Amino acid sequence: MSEAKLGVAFFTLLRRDLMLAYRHRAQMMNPLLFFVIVVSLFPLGLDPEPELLHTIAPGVIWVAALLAAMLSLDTMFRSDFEDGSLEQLLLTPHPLPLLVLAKILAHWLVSGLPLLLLAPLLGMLLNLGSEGLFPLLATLLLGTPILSLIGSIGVALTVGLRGGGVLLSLLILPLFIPVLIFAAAAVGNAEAGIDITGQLAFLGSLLAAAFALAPLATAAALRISLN
Amino acid sequence: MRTKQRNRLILAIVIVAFVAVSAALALTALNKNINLFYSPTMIVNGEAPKDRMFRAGGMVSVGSVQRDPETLAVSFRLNDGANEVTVKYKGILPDLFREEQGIVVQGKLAPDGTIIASEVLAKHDENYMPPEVQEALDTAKKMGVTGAEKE
Amino acid sequence: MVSDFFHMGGYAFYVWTSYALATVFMLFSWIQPRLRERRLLRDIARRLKRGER
Amino acid sequence: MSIIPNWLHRLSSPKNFYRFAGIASNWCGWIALVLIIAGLYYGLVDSPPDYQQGDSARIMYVHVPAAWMSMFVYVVMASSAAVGMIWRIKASSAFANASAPVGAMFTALALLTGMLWGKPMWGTYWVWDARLTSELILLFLYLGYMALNSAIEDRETAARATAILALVGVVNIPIIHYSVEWWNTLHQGATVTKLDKPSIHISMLIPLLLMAFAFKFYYLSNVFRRARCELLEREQGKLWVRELVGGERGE
Repeated sequence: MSEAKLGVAFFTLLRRDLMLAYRHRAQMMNPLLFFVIVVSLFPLGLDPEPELLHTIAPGVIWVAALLAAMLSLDTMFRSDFEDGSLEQLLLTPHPLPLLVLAKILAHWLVSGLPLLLLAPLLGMLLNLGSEGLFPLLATLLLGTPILSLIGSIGVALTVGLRGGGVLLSLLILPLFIPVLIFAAAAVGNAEAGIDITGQLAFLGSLLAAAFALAPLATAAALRISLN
Repeated sequence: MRTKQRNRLILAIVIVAFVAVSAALALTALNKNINLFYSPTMIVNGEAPKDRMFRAGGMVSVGSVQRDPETLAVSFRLNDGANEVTVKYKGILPDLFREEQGIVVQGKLAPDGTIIASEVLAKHDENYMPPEVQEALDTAKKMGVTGAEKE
Repeated sequence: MVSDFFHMGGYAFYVWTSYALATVFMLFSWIQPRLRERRLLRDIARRLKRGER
Repeated sequence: MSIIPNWLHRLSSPKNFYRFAGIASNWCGWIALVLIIAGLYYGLVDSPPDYQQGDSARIMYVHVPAAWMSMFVYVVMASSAAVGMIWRIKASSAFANASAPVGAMFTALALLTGMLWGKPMWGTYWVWDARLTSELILLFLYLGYMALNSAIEDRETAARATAILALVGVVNIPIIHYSVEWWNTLHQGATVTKLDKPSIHISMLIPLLLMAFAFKFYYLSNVFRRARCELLEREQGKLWVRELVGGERGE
């Protein structure tokens, strides 16, 4: 088995997942819709005063992104588990972490990337200044893959369990806190005209670490959950 | 078998590389020294944000505490040894609030350079000792200081 | 003298609540596994008895 | 040939560990009791009030040991879970699972006593300060561990799944610590730590250390008890359990 074949396996799996997502596109839209609705609830629940919205915008957008990620994560391995293709995946000769990475990438393309596209719109709804827009996009670009990566560990641990969804949030949300803190702080600071390279570097560091370690942990967790 | 071993090696190298990148980025971030905690010197130099809440920390200057006897309003100065800023606050102060005590205030900067605090918190230090020992230390210090001044 | 001790220099509520919480938590955590072990042993014994007959 | 020494291997068999845990639990329990009584005497009666904080500083003697334990237990839990997963040692996994509720208890205690100390001294029950926030997240991590543990029916699977979660948590703890420290902190800089003064007076150090060791022995005593339950539950059908129960029934 050469690298070429490994690459083929990776891209086949990626394409398959994207195709499946495309076929169930209505279902895939739901977390995004949820994201938009949660964000638009805040101006309704709070005083829709521009000053206030402006202050809370980074935090609100990021919290909503976390919650939307939780919703979409739940389905990451579910259908594969139910139709037995997950077990097939474990039996292939290819290294499981790599295959897991393909699935994570597919998940991010389907759920994380659209958040990025929606964010400017929501930023405007929440009166986020133009100085904050680029940092918001940058943090989402760095941050949402971390959510998919770390989240996959939790999904793999809870895949066979009944009521796994609630359990998943309990396991994963505490681990997401550093991402939330740095991302929201970066956007807020950018608005106040403070240098944010530190926060972005830290998010990048988290991303690199998660990229290296999360697929391994997810693969191990899948083996445990499915044995 | 050999390809499998080679794959493992590649995997290990990739992981080590990413962890190294991660560590390097973390170090860059640490060098940036982000803090949301401004010292009086930074505030005097105009480094504090203008119309946003922030935290300022320092020691309460000796003899600077002025209480309004009728309302709960209080004003005092914070110093970090080099510079001072005035803080205005309305509310109940913590028990540990006193002169030469480390204090953290949360508030906004007024146009005249004073901080309008919405919260005043006392930070107790890491020293614990009975009062007598503290008194002894204080007198010793005082004698040492006066002694030094005489010379 | 004794009332001084309970008064705790005016911090009685905070000090005594802290110590009371510690006592309650630690006692509860102490009792819990003991009850659980007794119950487990009884259950296993009952199952064994049923299995033997 | 095994990496594990022979005596450890023998001890780690469920049957031997069960017996050992019972004895160890009792011994540690008595030691903890003696230390607690001594610590309470020195802490509440013999030690002087603090020069700044008065008698409220006595909260330190439960708060600080509890906070130390909250972190110590997590490290112990994660490492014994890892050992249990890698070498398939049941006793070690049982020890990890037994640690979680005790650790959560200490974390909750540290948080609550910290709030009770913060109110009179800082002026507030709660601030979103670095230490407080990371301690709260630590509590969430413990609760997540316990939730996952109880959600999985099969005990073997549960032990290995929770081990992975604990390890992921260990990686995350320094990250969380740094992130919250940067984000918001109440802690003063160098103004407060002066090298020419003792950081804590000996009369206050004694009760603090007594209580710290008391909590450590309490944890050991407690965790061994709990590990016995875990083992019994996991090994219900095994011969040694049947012998044990049969023996206790006096047959």
